[in-house]
This record gives sequence, structure tokens and C-alpha cells, in this order.
Amino acid sequence: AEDEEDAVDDEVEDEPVDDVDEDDPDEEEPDEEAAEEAEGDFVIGVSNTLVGNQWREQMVCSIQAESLASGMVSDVVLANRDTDASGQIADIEGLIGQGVDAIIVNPHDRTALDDVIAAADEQGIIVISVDQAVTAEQAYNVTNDQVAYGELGGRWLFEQIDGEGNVAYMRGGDGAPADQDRDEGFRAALEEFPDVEIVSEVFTGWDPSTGASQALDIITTEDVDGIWTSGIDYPVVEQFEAADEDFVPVVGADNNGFIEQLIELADDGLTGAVVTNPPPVGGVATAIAIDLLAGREDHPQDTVLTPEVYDNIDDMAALEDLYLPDLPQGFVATMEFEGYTTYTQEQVLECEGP
Amino acid sequence: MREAAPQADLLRTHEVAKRYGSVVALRSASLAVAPGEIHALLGANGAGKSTLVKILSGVVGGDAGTVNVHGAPVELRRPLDALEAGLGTVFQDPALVPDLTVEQNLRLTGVSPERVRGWLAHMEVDVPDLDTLVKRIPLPILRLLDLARALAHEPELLMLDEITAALPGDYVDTVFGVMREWRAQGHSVLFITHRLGEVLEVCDRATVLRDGADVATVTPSEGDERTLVEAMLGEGAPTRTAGHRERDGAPEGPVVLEARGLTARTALKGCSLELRAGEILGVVGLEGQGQERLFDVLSGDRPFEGGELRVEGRPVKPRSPYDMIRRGVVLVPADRLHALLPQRSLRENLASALYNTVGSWLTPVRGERPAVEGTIERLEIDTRAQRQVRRLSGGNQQKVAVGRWLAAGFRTLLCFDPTRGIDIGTKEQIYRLLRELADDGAAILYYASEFTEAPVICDRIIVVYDGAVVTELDPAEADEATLLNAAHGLEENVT
Amino acid sequence: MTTATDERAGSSATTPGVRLQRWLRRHGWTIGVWLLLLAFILWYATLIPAFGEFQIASIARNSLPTVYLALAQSVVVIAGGIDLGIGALMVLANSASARLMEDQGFAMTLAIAVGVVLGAALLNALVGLLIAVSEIPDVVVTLGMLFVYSGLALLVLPSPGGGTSPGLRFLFTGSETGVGTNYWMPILMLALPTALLAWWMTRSRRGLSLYAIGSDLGAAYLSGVSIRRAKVVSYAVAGGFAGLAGIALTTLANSGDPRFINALNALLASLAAVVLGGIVLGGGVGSVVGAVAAGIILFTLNPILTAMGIDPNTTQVVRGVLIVLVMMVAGLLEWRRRRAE
Amino acid sequence: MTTATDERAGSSATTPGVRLQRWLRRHGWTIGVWLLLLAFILWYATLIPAFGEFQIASIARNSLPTVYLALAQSVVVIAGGIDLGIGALMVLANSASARLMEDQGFAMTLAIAVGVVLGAALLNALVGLLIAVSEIPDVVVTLGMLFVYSGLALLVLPSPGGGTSPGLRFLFTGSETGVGTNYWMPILMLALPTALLAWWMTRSRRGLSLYAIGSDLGAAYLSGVSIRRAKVVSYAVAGGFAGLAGIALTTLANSGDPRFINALNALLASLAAVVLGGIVLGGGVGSVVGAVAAGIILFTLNPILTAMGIDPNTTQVVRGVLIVLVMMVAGLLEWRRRRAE
Ligand SMILES: Nc1ncnc2c1ncn2[C@@H]1O[C@H](COP(=O)(O)OP(=O)(O)OP(=O)(O)O)[C@@H](O)[C@H]1O
Ligand SMILES: Nc1ncnc2c1ncn2[C@@H]1O[C@H](COP(=O)(O)OP(=O)(O)OP(=O)(O)O)[C@@H](O)[C@H]1O
Ligand SMILES: [Mg+2]
Ligand SMILES: [Mg+2]
Repeated sequence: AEDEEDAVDDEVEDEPVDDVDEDDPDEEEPDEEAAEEAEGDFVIGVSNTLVGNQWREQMVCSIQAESLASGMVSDVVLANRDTDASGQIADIEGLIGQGVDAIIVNPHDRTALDDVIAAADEQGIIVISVDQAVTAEQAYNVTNDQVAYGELGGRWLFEQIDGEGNVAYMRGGDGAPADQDRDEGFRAALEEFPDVEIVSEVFTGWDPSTGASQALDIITTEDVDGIWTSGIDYPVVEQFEAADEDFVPVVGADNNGFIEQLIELADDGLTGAVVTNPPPVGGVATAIAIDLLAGREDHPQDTVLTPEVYDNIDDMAALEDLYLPDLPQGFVATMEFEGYTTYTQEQVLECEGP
Repeated sequence: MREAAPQADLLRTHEVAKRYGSVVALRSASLAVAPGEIHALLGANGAGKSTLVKILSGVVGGDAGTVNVHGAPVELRRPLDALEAGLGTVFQDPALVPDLTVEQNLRLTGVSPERVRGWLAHMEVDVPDLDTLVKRIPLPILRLLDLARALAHEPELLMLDEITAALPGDYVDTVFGVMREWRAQGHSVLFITHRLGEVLEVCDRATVLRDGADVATVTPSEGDERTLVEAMLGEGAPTRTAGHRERDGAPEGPVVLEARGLTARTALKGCSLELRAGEILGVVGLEGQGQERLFDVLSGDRPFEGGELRVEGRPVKPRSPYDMIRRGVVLVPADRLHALLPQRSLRENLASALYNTVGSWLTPVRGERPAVEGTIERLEIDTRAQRQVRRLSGGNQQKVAVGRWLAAGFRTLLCFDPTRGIDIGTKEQIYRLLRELADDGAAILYYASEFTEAPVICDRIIVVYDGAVVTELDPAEADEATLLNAAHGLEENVT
Repeated sequence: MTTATDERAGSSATTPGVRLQRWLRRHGWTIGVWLLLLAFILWYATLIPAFGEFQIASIARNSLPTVYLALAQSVVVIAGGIDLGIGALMVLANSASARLMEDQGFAMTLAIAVGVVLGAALLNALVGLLIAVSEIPDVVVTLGMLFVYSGLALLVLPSPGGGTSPGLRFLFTGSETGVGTNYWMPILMLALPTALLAWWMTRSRRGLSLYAIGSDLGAAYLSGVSIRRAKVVSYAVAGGFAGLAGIALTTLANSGDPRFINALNALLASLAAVVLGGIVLGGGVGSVVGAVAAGIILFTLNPILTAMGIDPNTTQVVRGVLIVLVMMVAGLLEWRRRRAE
Repeated sequence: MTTATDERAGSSATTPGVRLQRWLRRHGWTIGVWLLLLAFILWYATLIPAFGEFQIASIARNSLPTVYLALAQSVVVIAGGIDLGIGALMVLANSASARLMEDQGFAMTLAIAVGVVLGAALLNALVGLLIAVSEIPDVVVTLGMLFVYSGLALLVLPSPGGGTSPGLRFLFTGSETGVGTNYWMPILMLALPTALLAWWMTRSRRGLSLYAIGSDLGAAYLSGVSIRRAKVVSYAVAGGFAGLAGIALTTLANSGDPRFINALNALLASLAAVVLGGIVLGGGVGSVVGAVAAGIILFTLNPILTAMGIDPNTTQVVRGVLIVLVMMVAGLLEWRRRRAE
């Protein structure tokens, strides 16, 4: 996975650093606190509102693993349940009450957390939003660039079908910020290809079985030349096999199962591209939080990790590198970020915090 | 036939006891039933008869005491134990599952349909199709089905708990026929009833329970009623005149409730009556002549199509009981538990009718406590099991059904068979209460399924037949024969 | 007097015609639901360009989980209970089986399937026992179990994954890949358990005892039915069917999915199927056969609404209105019949 | 005999001591739930480094939606019904209010809030009317409404968004930003509606009529209660409280969220609160005051389990087990008391 990590590093370095607001009076507080605290005594709180989801699971595990590997965190407090924005606010309030030093949130809503994040900041708690950015100015954001995700994958697909034809657009969760961002990018790419038509647009809700049955519907009733998926990829490819139809180009995410299909089915005519959407953003956020708490290094307010695109035409080697033969289909193959995460793959898989 | 020594009893219970929480349902019941006899089990409400029967049929476990069959002790832990010991039961409550067909019910209890059909044929009850849902079968037939099912087990002792309470006269005779036949075969019958006439007619011996203990075993014969009543109720048993009017002649009060040619579906075919303040008007009729619908219509529970209904001179067309309750007309229905809140406390039940007297959205309820306590005292309601009305004995439940209207106030009382399944002592209390109410100016319409009741307490009697009032009688001349004739629609000459 | 006697007697002289009429009346609802299902399928056939074996197979296999769950809920409801945990138990069975069956051979997966079904039956029997012994209302205990089962599912399988063997997939879906045109296998898997359960419920003493406790606890008790045992049996059978539903899910998706929302959606579907199927909440009335048709109807709604091009957000509204409408029509018919009687 | 007479007489001469005893016994459950809540909060206080105004305010304001919804469900359940659509109605009110209130001033948002509450009451009153007139069981109609309301919510607000005014946020949460240490305002918003509702339910004729129809429909009818009106009123009141819950959600999150899962989670919470609060499903028994405490307990569980560091996946299991346990303890106490009587 060397290429990819390098690539990501590059992206991060490209990020403009001017987001950091120098006059922010709160900025100094964490450092003072850190000075008082003995090293290795930080408590990190995590707020996540979707459980039973592989990606989120790995995100949380990367937080645990990084906390353990850093040796500077004494406890990770998980507020992890299915809930909505108001529930997440309550969870964060609970974490504030626990006296955590930093909170890593995967926000349910862009704006709803503004005030509670401000309240946490007042108490000197560092808040880092991962996966999706929040509007709260006090928060650090560590995100995968979802607009780019939509755009890169879209462009690959439209080029693959030579700029004309029917495309199925299998989106994620209706209303989710990530889905909206990806949509923005996808539409931007679509603008450039006037002869491409979307013949079917569905929301999978990022649910494999929903996606599978929708894909089957599409394959058997529509004449499509390509399919863009928001990460529900290998179930879609399975439907082609099941329905015994000829493959069309498929765009998916860095799911282990999809990578496997791209490698194994290349000879049967499957072409496809992986757009990375790595869950270790959690680990990255943890590393940043520890840096800030220990006063070791300053970080920009926003860290945006741009996805990579690997297809099974030109980047077969990269795919084979990513592939993890012993792990399940749904597992996301990108597990680390060089430059940020210090854990080993085993530590992520064990998923145990300090 | 069994060759048993005469002294060897078929069944002997020794000091059987049962308590529900702190309420002693059965204190110490000893009972001996000889082979080849019909043995009556008598007692006031709450004496513990049903409880004893349930213990003997293995449905309820006793707390103490022993049960011997043919001299050998038996453990009755399950209904099957009782059946194997030769004890078969017809319970007071129907024991057939309403949503299953008769055949499925028989399968459920492991009884052969052939035998049941045979017994029904023997009783000359037209065999209902066994593939009928039980809930579509009328209650009297169900009771006979229960009986046939019990007989199909060929029990040595057949226990019948108030089987005749829900049966019309001809079927009562059928049941008596079966009982005699059973006795003739050397088997025995344990028979529970509140009707002393039936005891005198068919029973060889009678055991009387009082307050959960046996007090006497007698051989009943004509003229023994008084003795039996005293045994059941103890010293100072009331006489059967409590409800009688003091003065003679028709009451002079104004007409408060008037029906003119009421029709309702096929049940009422032009029914007319006048009810005056201060009188108890008796209604007499055979089963299913429309009297039930008449009460429902008068109380606003069900609609009528034709005719006219007036309360205090003003015509009304009630859409729900509330319309009649507002006008002071209240109902005490046949099924008392239907009118009460069985799971709720005695006091809540008495207070429930009060809620109609308070304002609608924001007015608070006031003055409920004195009204409730006053009613409890006036009716001498037994408050031992007051936490849930369903645990009161039948008689006390009946008092609550009347009492809640007493607490709330009314002008016209419609009583449908208020003494069904009620012991003589309580009956007298209810008669007395109704008379007091009438003397205070209330108008009371009173239906009794037992023909002997109406002449005792009513000022006038009307007879319903086929959905109409056919006759009016003076209680003085209404002996049982006259009433029966009229009820069969035979004396059409009288207005 | 004559009329009265006639009525008493009338019941004995049942001609075949009368019997047929009574049979139709008694099973009217069940027949009605099956006719409705037929109508829906015919309607669906006119909505799409080609209706054939593939669609029949698709409907049959994809409605398997809903149908099994409808059967499970039916049994409990007929016995006078309600099982709010049934959907979560299905999800637990799905998660556990997908995890255990991954990369196993057919024989092994079959053994695991049997084990999961028995395990689910045992687990839910314990729930029934708790209800019977403690006399806490069904809703309360099973509401608790809804959380317990879904929590266990997440512990067993933290995120979607797992798999099963092609052989087992063939057994349930009629195809080793889970897709295909073989509709005999899934129809058999629908019909066989339904027929067995329906027969057991209405013909065997134990099955009848479930109707008995649902219909009238007192009468059942006096008839010598062991109420506790009947309660436990109803929950055990329901648990077994929930386990079967979980296995069916595993074979359909070739994976497990432990998310809470699945449990809730499945629960709602089972309740809707029971209600539409004419099984009266409160117990004692209805046939499991009706619930099966209702379960398939509920499933068929999705492709129909999609084929009609209805906005996915409106789909929810349509589904709700449909449930209420069907119940209203049925209620109206019932009311008219009662009035005419 | 003497004892019996004594006991009979005893009832009329009620000493203050006896009255207190009777009051304690009658309200035992409600008192018990409040004590349990107290115990939970004390426990929570020992689990975290500093327990103060912030925590009290946080618990008070964040449990507002659950509490309002618990009140709503209580009213319907006491009146013998059950409203499966109540959570979805809350979500609809939340979505509609968040959409309408965005960028509006305080006066306008207040007017919208009133409008939404009244609208929700009216909408649910129609549901009650449908149930009362058609006599279709409550579960069925409200199950349908669950889908209808959530569909409408998605139509009103296709994806999370919207907002409200700082003034309205202050009204519900005690802070214009929704976070802070002012606990008086949210506690007032908890206590005032509860007190009003409790008073109305037990003191006014209309309120008592809800208990009456819940206790025994037939008996209520024969006592002259208008069953239809009482049913409609129960659903209308519940609708109003669901509307209030929706507004509370809007002020807490400063946004609306139309997703189905929210409706289901809210429904489950309302059912659990009612059950824990001692309101008997089936109707007629219980006090809305108990449901309030239960609602807060259910909310407080989250921070407690987090603070205890329990594996999040186990949390579900713990929650379920807790519901069952509390009910079992309560059942045991009730049983012992009955035995001692
Ligand atoms: N489950 C119960 N809980 C409390 N008390 C009960 C219960 N069942 C019966 N009792 C009480 O036990 C006493 C005996 O009741 P039981 O019904 O056995 O009398 P009975 O002789 O059959 O009267 P009846 O003539 O009304 O049938 C009554 O006072 C009744 O209140
Ligand atoms: N196993 C049991 N556990 C608890 N309560 C029981 C049991 N069996 C019967 N009861 C209760 O006992 C009460 C009355 O008992 P019993 O059967 O002796 O009265 P009954 O003769 O039917 O009364 P009545 O003649 O007035 O109808 C019933 O209300 C019933 O709820
Ligand atoms: Mg009795
Ligand atoms: Mg009795």
C-alpha cells in the first residue's frame, strides 16, 4: 500500500495551512492543560451514531489502535449507538461531563453540533470531526474529500464508456452529508459528459442487501453501460454473476470484496475502479488530537485526504497490494496512513484500546 | 353395577381448605357422597362451593385437607387426576373455548366426539353440528354440551356447578332425567344450585356450606326450605317478605317512562309499557321473548326502529346510554361484570358513575368519598376483597352494580335479573333495597328469570311474549301456574 | 315456540351446501387475502414488460424471511401474546449463521442451520417461560428481548459480513447463486413449513391448546390445558421460525447484517402481515395461512411501487394507507355480514 | 364474624395513617420509579469526575422529547389504545417545524410551534376518529400511520436540515445555543406539562373518561361515557404531545431529521417508558407521572453506560435486560404484597 500512502501524504501537504486561525484565544488552552497532565494520561471520547456498519467499525478501531499505540492515552470512552443529531448532542454532553481531553465525532449533521462543540471548546476540550466536516469553527476536521470521491469515480466511469451511454447511479444514504458531497462531485463530472445519461438513480442507504436487490432490478430491467456505486460495490458485481449478465464497468470503494472481484474477474471481462475512502481517518484524528494535547505540533484546522482511484486496467499491482486475502468482503482494505498512524495492522484488527 | 359395602363412601373430603391471599374461600369442608345418590351442595354466595368443586376436579390445588375416593386417598393435581379418579365436572363457567369448533374442543380435551354425540342424542337434544364454532352456540346448548362432555368420561361422580342457572325449564327437566339415570346406574351426582325447589325435587341428601365450612348434612323433604335456609345463613335468616309493599292498590305516581309500540329488528314487535314513580313493575317472560332487548332499548344501549319512547312525558331517541342516564334512567344489566370494572377496586367502581355528574374539560370531581362510603354502608357491602371487584362474591358484585347508581343518583332503575345466581340472604337484601328506593319515589322496572320472584316484590306484573307485552297481572293472583300460562302466550284474553 | 325449537334443531341438518357456505365464511378472510395477493401479482405482471419464471422465483424467494417471520408472529398472537423481539431474533440468527457458515461445506452449513433454528427456538422458549412464570405482560418482556437480541447480534457479528454454502443457498432460493428462475424450490420452502404449521395448529392437541389459551384463558384452564406449557410452546415455535427466517436471509444475501433497523423493519413487517392476514391481536382467531399471503403481499408492494415509478418517499405513505384501507374494507364487509345475520 | 364486621366498618373510619398507607400503596409504582431515577442520577454522579448544573441541565433538556412522547403514549395507553405512529408523528413535527422555522424570528417560531402542536393534535385526532368509527384495532390503524407519518416527514424535509430561533431554543433548553448550565427552564418545561396533564387526567371528567374506556369499554359505555369522543380526545392529546416532542427536538438540535429509524427509536422509547412507568398496556391503570420518570431513566442510561465503559454493543443487551429486570422486581413486590394481604 505504499503508493497510496504516499499519495495521501502528498495531498495532505498540499492542503493550505491558512485555515488555522491565529487569533483564536482558545487555541492555547489545550497546551496549558497538557502541560499539567502527565504524558500518557489523555482521555479520548468518541461519538459515533451508526453501529453495525463495517466502515464505522474500522474507524472506531483505528481510534482505539492509535490510542494504544501512542502510549499516551489512558482511556477511550465510546458513546456509540444508533441515534440522531439531538442524541449525538446529548452524547457529547455526556463525554464533556466525563472530563475527556479530546472528542472525536463522526457528525450526524453538519450544523447541529455547532453549539455543543463550542461548549466543549470552552472547557478546553479538543473536538475533531472525522469523515464529514462540521461548521463549528472550533472543531478540527479530518475528512476524506467526498466531493472528489464523487468526481474522480464519475470521471473514470464516463471516460471508460467513452463519454456516452446509460449509467446507473447508486447513491448512499439519502440526506447524509457525505452523500450530498459525493453527489456534488459526481454532477460536476457529469457536466463534462453531455452524452451520458443517468437512467436509474437509487439510494442504497449503504446497505449491502438493499443495494443487491436494487442492482438486480437495474441489471434485469434497464440497459446500462456502467454503474457508479457509493461503496455498495461487491454486491452489485455479484448480481451480474447471479443473473448471468455481461459485466459493465463498475465504480466502487476500497472494499476487500470488490478488490478481490476486480482482480479475479478481470479475465471474465469485469472492469472497475476503486475509489479509496479510508476509515483510518479515525486514527489520523487520534494522532492529531494527541499532537495537539501534548503541544507537540500544530495542525491545520482542516485536514482533507483526497481519495485515490485504482482501476484493474492500469493499477492492477496497486490493487493486489491492497487486497487482504484473509479478511471478509466488507472489510475496507486501506488500514493505515503513513505520517499519521503508528499502529500495526494487527492492532486495528484486535480493536482494543488502552 | 358396583358391589360396594354401603358404608364405603364414593367420595369423602376431610377438612379441605383454600385461601386466596388473605381471603379464606374454604375453611374446612368435609363432605361424603355415597354411591348411587344425588347429593346437593348448598350455601350462600361466597360459601366456597365452586372452590370445592374446582379442588375436586383438580383445577385448583387445595391448601389443606384430604380427598378419598372409595376409601383411598387421591392426589388431585391436574384435571386428568380427577378424571382418572372417576370425578367428572360441569363447571359454573362454560369450559368450552369460544373460538374453536365443538369438535376441536373435544379433541383438545381428548374426548371422543362419538360418545358426546351419543349423549346428546340420549338427552334428546338435537345434536348440533360439531363443526360449529362454540361462540355461535347459545348458552343453554353449551351447558348441555359441557354435560355431555363430562358424561363421556363416564365419571363415577358427576359434579354439576349451577348447571341449571342458565337453562330454560324444559332443559332443566332433561338434566334431571340424566341425573336420575346416572343414579340408577349406581353412580353419584354432586349438584350445586341456589334453587331450593330443585333440591327438594331431585336430591337424596344435601350438605350445606357456610363461611367455607360444612355446617349440616340433611335429607331434604317438602317443608324443609326454612331449615335449609337457616343452615345456609345462620341464625336470623330473613323471611321471604322483605320486599313486599306495605299498602295495597296501584301506586299513584306520575308516569316517568313510557314505551309505545317499540320495534327493534326481530326482537321487539310493538312493545308498550308505562312505568310510574314509586312502583316496582315486574317483567316476566320465557327465555328469548325480547325482554333482554327491551331493557337494552330502554337504557339506550341499543337503538329501536319504530314506536315511541318518552321519559317524563318528553319523547327521546337515545343514541347511547348517556342520553338516558342524563334523564335519570339507569340500567343494572344481567351480566354484572359487564357493567363493572372487574379489575378495579370496589371504591373506584362505586365512584365511576359519579364522573358523569362533573363538568367536562376542566371541572374537578368533588364529594366522591362521602357518596362512596355512604353506599358501602347502606348496602352492607363486604369489603374484604375490595381491591378488585372481580374477587368479590357474586352477591356483593351485584350490590356494587346497583350501588354505583345509588351513589350517583337516578330516577328510574332498570334491573335485569339482578338476583341470578344470588343466595337467598342477599336476595332479601336486594328486595328490601329496591322497595326502599321505590318508596322514596324511584320507578323500578324489574325482570326476574325465576317466576316465583316477581309476585313477591312487584306492584304490577307485565308478561312479554314474542316481542310484545301480552298481559298485565296483579301480583296477588299471579301464582306460578298463571304466570307460566301467560308466559307461553296462552291467555290472550287479558289485555 | 316452533321457531325456537327449529333453531335448536336446525344445526343438525347440515347439507354439503351449508357446510361449504360455512367453510367459506369461516375462512373468508384467508381466502380474501390470497385473492388479494393474486390480484397484486396480476397487477404487477401488467406493470412490467415481461413477467415470467424469473419474477415468480424472485417474489417467492425474497418473501421467504417475511413469510417465516409472519408465521412466527402468528403463532404467538394466536396464543394471545405478541412478540416484539421476533425481528431481532431473526437478525441474531442471520448474524450468527452467516458468521458460522462462512467458508463451510454444505453438510456443515446444514448442521449449523439446524442448530441455529433449534437454538432460536430454545432461546425464545426461555422468553415464553419467563412470561408464563413471572406473569409480566408479553409486550414488556419481548420489548426487552428486542434490545437483548439485537445487542447479541452486534456482539456476534459487529458489522455486515459472513456467508454460507452454495448448497444451502440452493435449498432456500433454488439457485446456488441466490438468483435464477427456479421457482419450485422457494415455493416449496414457502408451502411446506406453512402446511405443516397450519396442520399442527388446527389438528393436534398441542396446537389447539395455543388457540385455546388465546381465545379464553379460563375455558382453556378448565379444559385441562396447561397454560404455562402452551405459552412456552408458542414462543418456542415462533423462535424456531424466526431462526428459519434468519437462515433464509443468510442464503438470500450470502451474508449477515446485524443492524438494529433490520430488526425493527422485520418486526413491523411481521405485525403488518399478522394483522392483514386476519389474525386478531388478542388471540384465538385466525389462520397462519392468511398471514403467509399477507407477508407475500407486503413484499410484493416494493416492486409494484417501484414499477409504478412512485417516489420512494411516497412509498411509505402508500404502504401505510394500504394497510389501513385493507383493514377498513375487511371491517366493512365483516360489519355488513354481522348486520345481515 | 366480628373481624369481618370490623373490617367492613374500618373502611368508613379512615384515619390519616390509613389514608397515607392507601395513597402509598396506590401510587407505589410511581413513587418507586422516581426513587429509581434518583438512584440512577446519584449513581451517575459518582461515575463521573464532576457532577453539577451542567449535567442536570443536560439530562433535563435532552430527555424532553422522550418525556413528551412518554406522556403522549401514556394518554393513549391509559385509554386502552396504543399508538405505534407516535414516534413518526414526532419526527413529522420535527421535520415540519425545522423547515418552517429556519431563519425566522422568535415570535414567528413561537407561532409556528403552536401551529405544529395544534396540527399534530388535529392529525392524530383524525386517527382516533378513524379508530373509533371503523372499530379497526388501534394497533392496525396506528401501524399504518407509522408509515404515513414518516413518509410525510420525508416529503416535508427530504434530508436533515432546517433550524429554529435562539428564543425558542431558550424556551425549551434554557439556553439560546441549546447548551448551558441553566436547568430551570428545561425542568420547568418537563414539570409544567406533566403536572397539567396529570391533573387533567385524574380530576376532570374528560380525563377520567379516558381511564374509564381503558378500564372496560363496555362498562364505560353503560355508565354513559361517550366512547368515541373519549377515544378521539386521547389521540388528540397524544398528538399534541408528540408535536411538542418534535418541537423540543428541533430546539435541541437546531435542525430537523426525517429518517424512519428516528421514528422507530422514539416509538420504542415511548413504549418502554410507559411500561416502566407502571402504565398497564390494555388500559385503565397507571399515572402519567410515572412515565415521566421512566422516560428520564431511559435517557440517563446512555451516559451511565458510556461512563461505565461498557462495550457499546453490550449496551443494547443491558438496556433490554434492565427493562425486564425492573418489571420482574416490580412484579415480585406486587406478588408479595398480594400474598401478604
Ligand atoms: N381470587 C380470589 N381472591 C380473593 N378472594 C377470593 C378469590 N376467589 C374467591 N374469593 C373469595 O372467597 C369467598 C368464596 O368464594 P366462592 O366464589 O368460592 O363462593 P361460592 O360459594 O362459590 O359462592 P357463589 O354462590 O357466589 O358461587 C368469597 O368471599 C370471595 O370473595
Ligand atoms: N388458580 C387460580 N389462581 C388465582 N385465582 C383463581 C384461580 N382460580 C380461580 N381464581 C379466582 O377465584 C375467583 C373465584 O373463585 P371461584 O371459582 O371459587 O368462584 P365462583 O364460584 O366462580 O364465583 P361465582 O359463583 O360468584 O361466580 C375467580 O375470580 C378467579 O379469578
Ligand atoms: Mg359458585
Ligand atoms: Mg362462587
